[in-house]
Parts: sequence; structure tokens; C-alpha cells
Amino acid sequence: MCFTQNFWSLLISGLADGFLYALIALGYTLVYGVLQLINFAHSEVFMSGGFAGYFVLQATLGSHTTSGWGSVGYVALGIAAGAAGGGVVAFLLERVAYRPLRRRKAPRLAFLISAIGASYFLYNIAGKEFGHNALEIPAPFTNLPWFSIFGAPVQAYYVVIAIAAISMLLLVDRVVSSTKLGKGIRAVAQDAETASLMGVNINRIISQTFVLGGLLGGAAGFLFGLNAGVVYTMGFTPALKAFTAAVLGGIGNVRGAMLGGLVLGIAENLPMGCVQTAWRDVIAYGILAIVLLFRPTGILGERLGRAA
Amino acid sequence: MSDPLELTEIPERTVTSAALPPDQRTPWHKVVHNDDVRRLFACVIGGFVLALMTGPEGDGINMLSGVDGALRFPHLGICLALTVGLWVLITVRHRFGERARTASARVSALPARLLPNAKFRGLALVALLALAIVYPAHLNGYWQSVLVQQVGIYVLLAIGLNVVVGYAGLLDLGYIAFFAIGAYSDAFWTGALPIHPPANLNPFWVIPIAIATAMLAGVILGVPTLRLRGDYLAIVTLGFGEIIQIVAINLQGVTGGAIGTGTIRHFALHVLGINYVWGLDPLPYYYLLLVFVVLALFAFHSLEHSRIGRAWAAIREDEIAAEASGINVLKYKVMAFAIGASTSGFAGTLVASQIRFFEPGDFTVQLSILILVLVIFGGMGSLPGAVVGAAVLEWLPQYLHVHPLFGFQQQDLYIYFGAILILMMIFRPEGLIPSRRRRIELGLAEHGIGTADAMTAGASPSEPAGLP
Amino acid sequence: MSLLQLVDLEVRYGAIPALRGVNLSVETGEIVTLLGANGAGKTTTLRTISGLQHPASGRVLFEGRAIGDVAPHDVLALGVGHVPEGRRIFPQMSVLENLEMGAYRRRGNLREDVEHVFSLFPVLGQRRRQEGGTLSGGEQQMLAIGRALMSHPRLLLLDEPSMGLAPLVVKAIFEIIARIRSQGTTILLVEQNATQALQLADRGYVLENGEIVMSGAATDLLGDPRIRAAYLGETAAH
Amino acid sequence: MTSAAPLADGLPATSPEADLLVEVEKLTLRFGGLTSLSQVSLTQRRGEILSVIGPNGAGKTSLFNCLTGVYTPQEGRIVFHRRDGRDISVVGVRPHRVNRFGIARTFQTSRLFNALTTFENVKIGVESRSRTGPLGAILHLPHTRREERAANARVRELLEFVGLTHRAATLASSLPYGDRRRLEIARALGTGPELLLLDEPAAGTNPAEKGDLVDLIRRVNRDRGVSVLLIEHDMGLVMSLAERIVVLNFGQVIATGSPAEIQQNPAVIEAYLGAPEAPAEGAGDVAESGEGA
Amino acid sequence: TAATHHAATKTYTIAYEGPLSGGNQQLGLNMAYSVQLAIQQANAGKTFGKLPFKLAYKAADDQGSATQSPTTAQSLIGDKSVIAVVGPAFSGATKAAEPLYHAAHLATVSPSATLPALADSGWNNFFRVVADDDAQGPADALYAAKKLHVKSVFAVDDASAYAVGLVDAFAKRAKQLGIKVTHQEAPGTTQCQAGNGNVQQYGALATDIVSSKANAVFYGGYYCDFALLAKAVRAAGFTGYLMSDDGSLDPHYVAQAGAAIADGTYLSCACTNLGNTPAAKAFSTGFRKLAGFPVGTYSAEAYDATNTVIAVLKKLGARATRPAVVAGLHKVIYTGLTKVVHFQPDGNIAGSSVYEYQVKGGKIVELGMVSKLVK
Ligand SMILES: Nc1ncnc2c1ncn2[C@@H]1O[C@H](COP(=O)(O)OP(=O)(O)OP(=O)(O)O)[C@@H](O)[C@H]1O
Ligand SMILES: Nc1ncnc2c1ncn2[C@@H]1O[C@H](COP(=O)(O)OP(=O)(O)OP(=O)(O)O)[C@@H](O)[C@H]1O
Ligand SMILES: [Mg+2]
Ligand SMILES: [Mg+2]
Repeated sequence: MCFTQNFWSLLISGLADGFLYALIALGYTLVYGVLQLINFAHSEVFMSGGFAGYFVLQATLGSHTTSGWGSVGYVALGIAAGAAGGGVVAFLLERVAYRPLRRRKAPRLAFLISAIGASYFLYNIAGKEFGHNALEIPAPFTNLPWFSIFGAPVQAYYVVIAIAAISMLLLVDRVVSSTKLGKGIRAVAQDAETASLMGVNINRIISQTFVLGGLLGGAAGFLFGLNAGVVYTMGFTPALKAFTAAVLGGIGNVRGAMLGGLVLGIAENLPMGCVQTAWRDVIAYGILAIVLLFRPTGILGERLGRAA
Repeated sequence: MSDPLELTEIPERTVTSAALPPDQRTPWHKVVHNDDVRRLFACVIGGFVLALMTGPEGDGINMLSGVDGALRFPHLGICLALTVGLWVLITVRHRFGERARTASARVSALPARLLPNAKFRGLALVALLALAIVYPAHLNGYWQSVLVQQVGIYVLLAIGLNVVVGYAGLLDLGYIAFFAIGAYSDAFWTGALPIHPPANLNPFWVIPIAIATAMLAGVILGVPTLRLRGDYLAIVTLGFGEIIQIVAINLQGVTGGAIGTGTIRHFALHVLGINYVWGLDPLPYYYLLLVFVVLALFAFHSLEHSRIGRAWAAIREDEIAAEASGINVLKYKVMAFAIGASTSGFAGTLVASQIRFFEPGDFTVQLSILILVLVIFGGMGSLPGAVVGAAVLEWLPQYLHVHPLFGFQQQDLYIYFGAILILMMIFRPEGLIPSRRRRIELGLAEHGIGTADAMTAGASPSEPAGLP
Repeated sequence: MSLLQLVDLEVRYGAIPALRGVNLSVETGEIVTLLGANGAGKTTTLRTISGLQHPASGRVLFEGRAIGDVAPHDVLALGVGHVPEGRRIFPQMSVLENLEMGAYRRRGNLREDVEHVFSLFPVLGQRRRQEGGTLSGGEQQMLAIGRALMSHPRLLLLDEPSMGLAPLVVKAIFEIIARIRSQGTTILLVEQNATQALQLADRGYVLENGEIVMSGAATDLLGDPRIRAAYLGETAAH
Repeated sequence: MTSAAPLADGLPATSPEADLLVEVEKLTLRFGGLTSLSQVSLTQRRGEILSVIGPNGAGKTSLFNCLTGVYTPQEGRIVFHRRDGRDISVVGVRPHRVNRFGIARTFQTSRLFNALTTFENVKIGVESRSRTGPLGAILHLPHTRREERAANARVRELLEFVGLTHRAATLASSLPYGDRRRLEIARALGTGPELLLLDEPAAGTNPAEKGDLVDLIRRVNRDRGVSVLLIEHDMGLVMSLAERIVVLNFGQVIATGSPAEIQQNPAVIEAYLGAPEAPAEGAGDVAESGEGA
Repeated sequence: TAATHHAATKTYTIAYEGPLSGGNQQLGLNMAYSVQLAIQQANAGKTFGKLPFKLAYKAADDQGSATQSPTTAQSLIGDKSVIAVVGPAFSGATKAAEPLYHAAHLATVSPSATLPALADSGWNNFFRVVADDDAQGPADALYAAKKLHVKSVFAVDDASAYAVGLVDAFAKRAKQLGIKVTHQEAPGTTQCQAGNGNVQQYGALATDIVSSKANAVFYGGYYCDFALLAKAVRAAGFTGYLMSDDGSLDPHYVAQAGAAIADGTYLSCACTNLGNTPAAKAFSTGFRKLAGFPVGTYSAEAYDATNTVIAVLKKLGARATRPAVVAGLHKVIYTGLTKVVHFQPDGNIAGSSVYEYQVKGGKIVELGMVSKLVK
């Protein structure tokens, strides 16, 4: 009974969450694929996207918002700025916190610690520089229901997320499965040394992978900030959830990340008719644990190679 | 010999100038590949970052006011001077510093040469213990409190987690959950929770019960999840940590919820005519803690060098080979997990008893990560490392904060903390005081043998190689 | 000028020397084989040539250029193909994708090259869509060689192509190697299987503990009693 | 290198039923769509050296993995008849339990504990049979110390046996290739097996080392009474050691018999050996026909 | 001479204990700068005229955590120049540290710890300038029932000690008044403070709220999360009243939710508007200048708490001791910006009345005292 009660509304918010998770999860999955490394600082890449979007929109439009087609341009500009910000931070992150370690073939735990360090550093310095209050990104649309599906109100924000996410996800899927960059990424993921014997510049591929993940993470950061504002701690929870989603779908697997994001988003939302909001994360982690126990490589299995 | 410049047609060449014969000049746009120049570049950027780190707080109203304030002349100048000065030092050392290097190597090798000497080691340990007993009594209340709540507790937590991460190679990101379980056990048995215990216990006997409870929780969590691979274990334990916190918040009728517990009774001992109550004064708690830390150190040291420690080492390196050699991998993992959990549980009990109150907000994921950082900073798998790492990282910020000369803003602490972690991993990944085995593993990993941690363990035998 | 020349090459793993002063040369069009016991340093030699390992001292000259510190992807671009020890197929790429990876640094139409590889190894043609990881050992070896050929190497480094393969497959592989040379690719072949390697090669070197202890025409080596004793197992098994 | 005479000497010729060691019956193992073993049946007698040969990918290593509990076959039965009379079904049992029953193995690519010394590597095998628990280890109880002394003695004895005494303190990672193979065998013997599974122990060793290896395997079998199941591509080595040979192809048993029989078997020649020839030469010097595996 | 006179002047340190790092940093900073400002102004002679002593400021970071708080307290107790403490900011931290302060006879005046039980523990050194949850929650319920005629309310708390107590008190009274109450916990998010909740939770929660057919939402928690919830419920089509507490009484609420969404929201506080008095202006401009950001939640309370302490010190002159300050605080009557500060024997603020506010045209406007409004 309680499951069917608000089924459509919950499904819609689940999908919106899921798309956001998927965008972030892709960053984890790509980096995991090539480095077998959980990029703990991806949450800060996400945050940087939020701030970049905020600053660029402030600098160009101030607190004016646009309407009609202008608002499409507004959101597109924000996404582009967020993606750029995320990409730049991801690139720097790889240069500073990972590459020196890779050069000396540090064990994975060292990468993990370095990542945690980078995460601490980045979000705290963001707090110091940009203040500890959430900054509002003025949205070019209202928060009132736009139209409804099966009686469930849909807000413009959800539509924005869905369109932006689907197009970006399709793009990345194409990049990874059929471009040269994608082939390089997959080759490095499967056997980096041999890839270098094939003429793949490993360092460059890794950089590009980080940037690719950063672009998506940053764009997600802007999309998230468009509703919730941007603040230095904004990355933590969404990123943790997205990481869960990546593992759920099969980490290192591009389509797995997308699927995992959607599954997690929906799975978190649907039972909300039955249980208190506060139990939401328990459900999310519970599902993760159960999936891992019965299917230890996630829903679609691991490895970037399978992404084709 | 043909013109070396022909090679520049190939993009992204990594020829270093050192590899070329001296008569071949490097084109200008390749200059950054020169190690000195690259380091200078890094140092200049470091200077800017340092300026940001030490600069004024931004206000979130005027965009980038903090950045603006930080990058003004005198401040930026000082920071740049510092980092460029560092570059000069490094460069001089690299170019002319053969002598300096050997000298410093000799100094840093000193402890290593002395330590294997059993007599020296014994003496040093006795001296340290004496110091640990006598010195704190001369500190003021604040430092005593720091010694218990910051240093002591975290030392205990770190040596416990060291068993899990350092010995068995299991990445546990939910370690603080067991701390919470210990603390709630204490609160429960002393009647500080909304639900009441079946029997009223002498508050000292709570300790073994809390330890056993935490251990049991470790086993219950461990048996299903320790079959999982390294990274998955990390995320599942992370989730477990979150779940414990959420449950503690939500089950208001059981735990008191977000408001926290009632007033917990201090430890008290009433046996054989001894009547002692631990009070508000931190010092008695310090000694209790010291006893447990010393016991734990002794126990874990023995374990490390027993067949159990060897089994852990084997599992860490190659789980499949360990299983094929008759080692019950799951059993040993659960054992490590349970030992770590019970240590964490005891720490929780002690904190609960001393402060007499706690709330679910005290058990954040960040705390689990912090303890992990202490272990790794000190040197994974090394008991002295865990002790020193925890002591230094917990004590130093307090010191810097209080000391008039530094008195840096507490709110900037984690910025420095993050920077230290990155620099540490780049320049000394084995930690402050590395264990012998760990150093070997890292060395092997650097030469492409093994991965130096069990994070990939459990992968299929035909798993292709990762990075070179 | 030799196509490849190693001059006083020294390579270390940490403090342990793996190669100590190796001098070796390969002329265009030759098959040169490098023999030696396990751990003699054969793989290390090949890895150093292709840039996976860097020399502690000494020089690697390819067509006269020093390439000792050049990264592997750039060595490949110079015309060195490497079939690594243990095949190292990309396990989750199809046969076709593996071949395409071989031509990663090249632009343009790969059809012809792919067809050429399939003509050398008809089995691969039948399995072009199969994932590399599910091929049998012999097929993987063929794929590894075919993949290296895709970059049009002038020098092909082959590291123990017969390792762990059934006798029948070994035979086929050696035939292919002969054909590849006849099509104009110079080959440096590392082998345990000394008899067959020497029967195929023009010249040979023998490596022991990181040093060249013997070299000469393949036929001479094949006849040398010391070689027969140590590497051809004449007196080995009772 | 003489003809491969079956080495049945020293074994009492009781009825084959009585001294069966392993019975594998209709074993089928699938990975997704790929069947790597199908309906494989074979038996090994106690004290026997049995060899499994076959082209690459035939399923030899998979068979080992089933026998040691690494993989659980979808169908079939594996029964292990222990010396003490207990019959144990191996299917679905975890690898460490299988090892405890008395089946030890080495790996196709050696898996040593590289950061540990040679001595410690063997000790880990030996100690997997000790009883000391955490309390004993912490408190240094007398029986703990007794056990430790006994273990050390046994490790020394095993190192002597495989000829690695002089390498006891060396890190496993810095051992030469041949020594790594011996160390793996010593570690496996340390667990006190009745059956030892060797997966291509001679792969990548030179003829001289091969000779030593043949000798070692024979001593393991004769002096220690350990039955050996051997995967090897080197026909010379197989022919000189094995009493019987099982040939796998595409996951199926295509032939079983004495070395002499196998060498004449047309199916085996077709699938694996190539045209018949004297087995005297080293590996590979055979065959004149056909396609790859 | 001036120099010797200056050297003879006594210096008292007023310390602040609260979160200066960690997820609750912003709330802590809101208060810390107020304390610092009050001290600066007093030293400059702007607020209390010429004082016979100098005041010093000392900040002590407890990260808002109960486990950290005792150590922090020890550092202040150990500093003999500390004469009184403004804080601890959080209820849990107060509960953990107060036994130590009590033993040291060091007065603590909290600007923000609202847990009712704090006043029942017999600590005579404990004071707070905010009304506890038992005063505010019921007033909100009364206003909803009598003034807004709410029949069914959906109450949400952010799982902080502050909000749980407040919403419980609210719910209890609301039920007595015949309102149907649905109560859910939605943990505060990392977006806003040290919560572990997830911003996405509000979408689903809003759905629940709409389908519960409640005609009012009462939120216990802070402005940032409340803004997110407000946006979500409006997006889900909720048309009833939005109500919240003093944690949400912050211009940021309007900014973050957007004026269109925030308009009409009712907010309550046991404090009156800062108004346009010169003192209030001096405070907000001074704060802005010192902190770099505008006055926020609990800033004014912290300012009042500090000035109350200074008022006591002024009376004691150069003879102030810790116990004397405690005694002085029990007697003080000081007219602050938010209220007249006068403590009951248990440390609670006396006669605190709850005021209702409403967002109108993007501004938060005071409607008046709840007890008067419902008449
Ligand atoms: N990554 C490494 N780290 C340390 N030592 C190594 C490493 N790789 C090889 N060695 C050592 O270098 C020496 C030469 O090894 P190499 O692999 O080149 O021998 P090889 O002749 O190819 O032997 P094989 O026939 O076994 O392939 C050996 O002693 C080996 O142990
Ligand atoms: N974990 C696995 N997942 C999927 N397929 C597998 C797995 N392990 C083995 N296989 C497949 O099972 C088949 C048999 O492999 P196996 O390793 O047993 O062959 P083998 O006879 O030992 O060959 P070789 O002589 O090359 O070692 C192969 O096709 C292999 O790809
Ligand atoms: Mg080799
Ligand atoms: Mg095999």
C-alpha cells in the first residue's frame, strides 16, 4: 500500500537523483578503471563545479536570470562553467596528488591517503576563501510544479537534470566505447604496461580520464548547486552516494555507473512512502551490502573494458 | 649520429636533458622537463597556495575577497620567498650536496642502527614508560585532558586499527562504529539510556562487557563482509559506520536519539576493600588508559610475531596462495577485525565514562578516516608508528593553537592537515616509523612486485596486471 | 649502422643488477636470438629496449639515436614493436580491438593490415569478435604477435613466444616468425627453446647472470658443445 | 631420457579399488557460456604420479582449481580417499579446508609471499597445522613454544629436502626462478599433503633445472609417499615421470593411459602432440601437422 | 603617568567556546565575531563608557562536539585570566563541559544551548540568554492552532539535539490543542551544517508531506535546510503554511529559498527584532566589518550574552573573581538588543516571550508577541 501511494512522484524524484548520482559516479568509475583507485577527492571536484558555475554566472549575469530560450542558455553556460571548473580541479588533482605517487609506484593505500588529504585540503580551503554559508545560484525557473505525469507534479529542475544528464551520459558512453581516447582508456584500464607498448601515453590518458570524470563531476556540481546552493561541504554526501552507485553498478564499468546511479536513486526514493526520511541512507547502504554479498562485482560487473 | 632534434616530432617525449649528451641543447619549450625548473615551477605554485592557506578568511559576500587579500604584496612576497628559498636549498643539495646527503642519511640511520640492539631497546622502553608515568602528573589540567581525550584515546584507537589495516590489510572505514558500540554499552549498563539494563553493574565491570560487545559486533559484521574485496570492504564498512550513527539518532527510545545519553557514571572499583572512583580529574583516567595501551601494545606485538601475524602477512600479500597453504583466510580476517573492534569499543567506553555524556554526532565518518590517517602517518603495520603518529598528529595542532608564536586559526587546521597528508604520501609514504615488513613490501612494489597492500586481494587468479 | 645497438648496458632493479655491461647489435633484416637461463636478464633486455625499463648506465641506440630514456610509447613510434612475455592480451577487448590497439599511434585505414594479420593467423579471423581473454594460450600468442605487427615495426621484439604452449602450437608459431622476417621485419627473439630458436636465427647471443657470455652465428652456436650442454639439455635429464 | 618405463615399482599391486586416492566423476565447470570442463572423469591411485596434459585452454588448470576448492563445479563429484579411511567430497569446500584434508598445490605462475623470507614462506605452510590461538600467541604459553620449536625443525627439514637451506633468510622476491619453484613445493609439502598438485612446474626452466626438478618430484613421491598430479607441457618431463597420463582437450578427456599408450594414441597426436616421434628430444621437437589449439 | 596607569589596569578575558571548525563552523563564527565585537566596543568605551579594566577575547574551538568540549573547557579553566565564558554553543557540548566549569566556579552564558534539561542539573554557573525548547515549541503550536487554525501539521526535525527537543515540545502542545501531528526526522544535510543527511531527501519528504494532506509544515532546524525543504514542498505542490523556529530566522533563508517561495513563511523566536536603534545599527555594521559577513543566527544573542557579562564586570570593577561573576549574573538586569536579560535561579532567561515573524515581500517582518497575537 505504502509503496504505491506516491509511486509516480517518488519515481520521478528517484530518477532525478539517479541522474545526478550517475554523473558523479562516472568520475569514480573512469578513474577507478584506469588506476584501480577510489578517487576520494572526487567530492571536491564536484564542489569545484558548483563554485565555478556560481562564479561564472555571477561574473557574467550578476543576479539577473533569464527566461525562455535565454534560460536554456543560462543553464548551459552554468553547466559549461561547472564542467570546466571540475575538469581543471581534476587535472590539478591528478598532477599534484597522484602523479608523483604513481612515479614511485606507491601502493594503493598511499593514493587513498593522498586523496583524502586532497579532499580535506580542497574543501577546507574553499570554505576559507568562499565563506561557510551556502551561496545561492539564482535559478531561471521557479520551484513550482511545471506539469504532471500520472498526477505527480514535475518541476522544471528535474527536467533540466534529466536532459543534461542523459545527453552527457550518452556522450561519454560514445567517447569511451568508440573513440581513440576511449580505446586508450580501456587499454590502460586492462593492462597499462602493454598499452604503453602499443604507443599509448599512459600519463596523458590518465590525465584525460581525470579531466573527463572532472567535467562530468563539475557539471553535476553545478546542477546540484542550482537547487541547493553551493557550499564547501556540498560534495560529501552526494559523492558518497555516487560512489555507492558506482560500486552497485560495477565499478570501473561506464554503463554500470549509469545503471547504478539510477537504481540507487530509485531505490532510495520508492520506499519513502513507507519509512521515515531518516532511514533513507540505511536503505541505500543496506542495498549496497546485499548486492555486494550476492554479486560481488556489482550489477553489471567490473572493469572499464566491458564498457564497449 | 643524426640530429637529436628530429626526435621532437614525437609528441610528449619524456627525454630528460640529463640523458642527452652534453653538447645537445634542449629547445626552450622543453625546458620545463628539466627537473630543477620543474621543481621551481612547483615551488612557485606552492608559494601561491601557501599564501592562500595563510591569508585572510574570505567572506562569501564579495566574491574572492579572501583570494584577493591573500595575494597582496607583502604576504604573497613572504610566501614566495619561503618556497623559492626552499627550492634553492633543494637545488643546492641536489647539485653539490653529496656530503650533506650522506651526513643526513647517517643521522637518519642512527635509530635504525640502535634499535636492533635489544639491550638499548629495552632500556629505551623502560625510560619511555617511566616518562609516561611521571611526566603527566606535572602537566596542567588542560594538557592532562589533551593527553587523555586527544592523545591517549587516539593512540589506543590507532594501535587497534593498525591490527586491522596494518596487519591484516583490511581497509576499515567504519572503525568508529565500534567506538560508538562501546560507548553505548557503557551508557546502557550504567543506566544512562532510556532503556534500562537487566542488572545494575558496578561501573568497572562494564569494561569487559563493552569490549565483548564490540568484539561480537565486529564478528557479526565481519563474517559476511570480510569475504569482500578490499575496496568493497572499505565502502561497506563506511556504510556500516553511517548506519550505526543513523540508528543511534533514530532509535530515540533506545539510545536517547540526537539529544544524547543521560549522565553516565564514572568508572568505580569496589572489590577487595578497594574503593576507588574515577572522577572529573583526567589524570586517573590517563593511568587507566596507559595500562590498557601498554597491555594492548604487548599483546599486538606478540601477535605480530606469532603464527597469527605471519598468517596475516600472507593474507595481505596473496590471499589465494594463503588459502592454498591451508590458512583459513576468513577466520584470520575476522580475528583481526574483532581485535580492532574490541580495542575501539574499549576506547568508546573510556570516553563515555570520563565525559559522562555523548551524542550520536560524535561518531562521524570523518573520525574513522582521521584514525586511518593517524595509522598511515605513523607507519602502517608498525606499533611504534601508530603510537607516535597518533600522538604527534593529535598533539601538534593543540600545541600550535595554544602556542603564542603560532596561534594559528583552529579553523584552518584541516587545510594544513590535508596538505601534510599529500606531502607525506609523496615524500615518505611508508610513514614516520615504518615497519620492516612494510618497508620491504613498499620497496618491492616500487619495483613492480606485489601491490604492498591487500586491496586487490580476492581477485581472480587470472586477474591481469594493473599499472606497471 | 646497426638497426639496434646496446652499448655497455647496465640495468638495476633497486640495488640488484639485472644486466651488467651488455653489448649487442641487430642488423636490418636479421633474426637474432637471445638465449639464457631463467633470470639471466633476457626479458630485462627487451624491456629496456622498448623503454619500460631505463638503463642505469650505457646506451640503447636505435638507428643511431639514444633511446635509453625515451618513454615506451615514443619508442614504439620510432618503429620498435614488442610482444611481451606472457602475451598480455587486453582480456576484455575483442580480437579486432586488440589489433586496433596495435595501430594506436597510426591514422588511416587499418583494414588492409588487419586482413594481413588474419592471413597470417586464419584462426584469429574466425574469432574477430571474441574477447581476448577467452582465447586459448596459443591463440593469444598469435594475437599478441599480430597486434605488434599492426604498428609496422621495423624491429620486432619477441619474448618467449613458445612459453607454455603445446608442442603443436610452438611449431606453428616458429613458422610464422620465419614468414614475418621474410616480409622484411627484423626480429630479436628471446627463447628458452634454444634448439628451435637457433635453427631459425641468423645469429645468437647467450646471456648468463646479466652478461653476454657467448655470441656468434646461429649454426656455430648450435654446434658448440658448451651450448649443447647447458641449453640444449644434452646431459640434463639422466 | 630413456624410454618412459612406468614406475610402478615399490607399490603393492593390490586391487585398484582398494588404493584409490582421488575419484573425479563427470565434472562439469562452466563460466557463463563457456564450458571449461565437461563430464571429466578420472581416478588416481595412491602413490601414483599422474599427469594431465592437453592443449592450452583445455581445462587443466580449471581441473586443479576444482580439486582444490577454488572453483565449484556445476556438476560432478570429487571424492578424496584419505589414508585414515575417511572419504571426503571436495566439491563446494573452501580451499583451506581442502588443503587440510591433504591436497596441496603449486600455481602455474608462482605465488610466493614475496615480502617474507624463504623460511617464513615454508613456515606459513607448516604452521597452518598448528593449534595456537590468539591467547596462546599473546601469552607465550608453553605449548605455543613447543609448537613453534617443532614447526621450525620441520621447516629446516623441508628446506634441506628441496635444497634451499642456504637461502633460508633470503626474501622470496629475490630468489632465482628455479628456487622459487622449489620453494613453492616446499611450502606445499609443509602442509603435510597426501596429494600434491603441480601446475606446470617446469614452465620456463632450462633443461638442467628440469633435470633437478624431475629428481625432486620423484623424491617427493618415493621418499615421502606423496601422490603427485602433474600438469606439464614438457613431454620429456611428463614421459619420464608419469605412470599414467590423462589427456584433456576442450574440457573433455580424450585419452587415458600409460605414456607409451598415449604417445601412440591417434586422438592425442591429432589434438596435441603432432606426428609421433621419439620422445628423446626436448619439448617441441615433435609434430609436423596442423593448426593451433 | 598614562603608561603606569595603563600597566596597572587589570585585564579580564572573556572567552568564547563553540565550534570554529568542523561542519558547524558557520554557526560558531556567527557567535564568535559577536563576542569579539562586544569586547572591542567595550574596550573602546562605546558601549559601557570608560571601564576600569581592559577586556581580552579568547576563542576556544570545541567543534560543537561533546567529546571535544571538556578538553576545551579545561583550556579555559586553566587560563586564570578567563573570568567568564560565552558558550558553550551547543547543548551536547554544554552537557559535557558544564561539570568542569561548575567545579571551577566559572560562569558560562550560552547564546544558543536550548536543551531544557541543561537547567535542571544544579549547575549554578550555567546561564543562557535564549529561551529553552519548552518555551518556544508550545508557543509555535499555540500560534498554529489559534491564529492559523491549522488542523493537521507535518512536523519535521533535523535530528539535531536542538530541533528534536523543540519539535517534541511543539508536537505535544499541538496535540493538546487538537491538531493532528505527523512527525518525521530528516537529518540536517552536509549542505548546511554537520548533518549527515542528503539534499535529495527533501524531494521524497515533500511527496510525503503533500500526501499527508497537512495544511502546515513545522520545521525544527536551521535556515539552510529549511530553505531546501520549502523549495521542495512548494515544488511538490504544497500550498499550506510553512513555519519554523529561530534557527531559521535568518535573511539567508529568504535568499536561499527565493522570495517567491519564502513569502508567507512564519518564523518564531524568543527574541524581538533588532530594530533600528543606534545600538542595533552599531552592532550590525560593526559585525559586518569585523566578520566580513552579515549578522546571522545567534549573532545577536552572543552579543547580548557578552554584554551581560561585561555589565556584571563593570559593576564588580577591579574586584571581579570567577565566583563573583557567577553571583553577579544571578542578579543582573541588562537591556540587550534582543531582550532584557534577567536570569531565573536555574540559569534560564526570565520572562522570555516568544515573538512571531513572517516573510513579507522578501523581508522578515516581526508580527508581535505570540501571547498577544493569539488573544
Ligand atoms: N621487477 C623486478 N624487480 C626486481 N628484480 C627483478 C625484476 N624483474 C626481474 N628481476 C630480476 O632480474 C633478473 C633478470 O630477470 P629477467 O626477467 O630479465 O630474466 P629472463 O632472462 O627474462 O628470465 P625468464 O626466462 O624467467 O623470463 C632476475 O634475477 C630477476 O629476478
Ligand atoms: N575464471 C575464469 N573465468 C572465465 N573463464 C575461465 C576462467 N578460468 C578459466 N577459464 C577458461 O576455461 C578454459 C580452460 O582454462 P584453463 O586455465 O583450465 O586451461 P589450461 O588447460 O590450464 O591451459 P594452459 O595450458 O594455457 O594453462 C579457458 O578457455 C579459460 O579461458
Ligand atoms: Mg623472461
Ligand atoms: Mg593452465
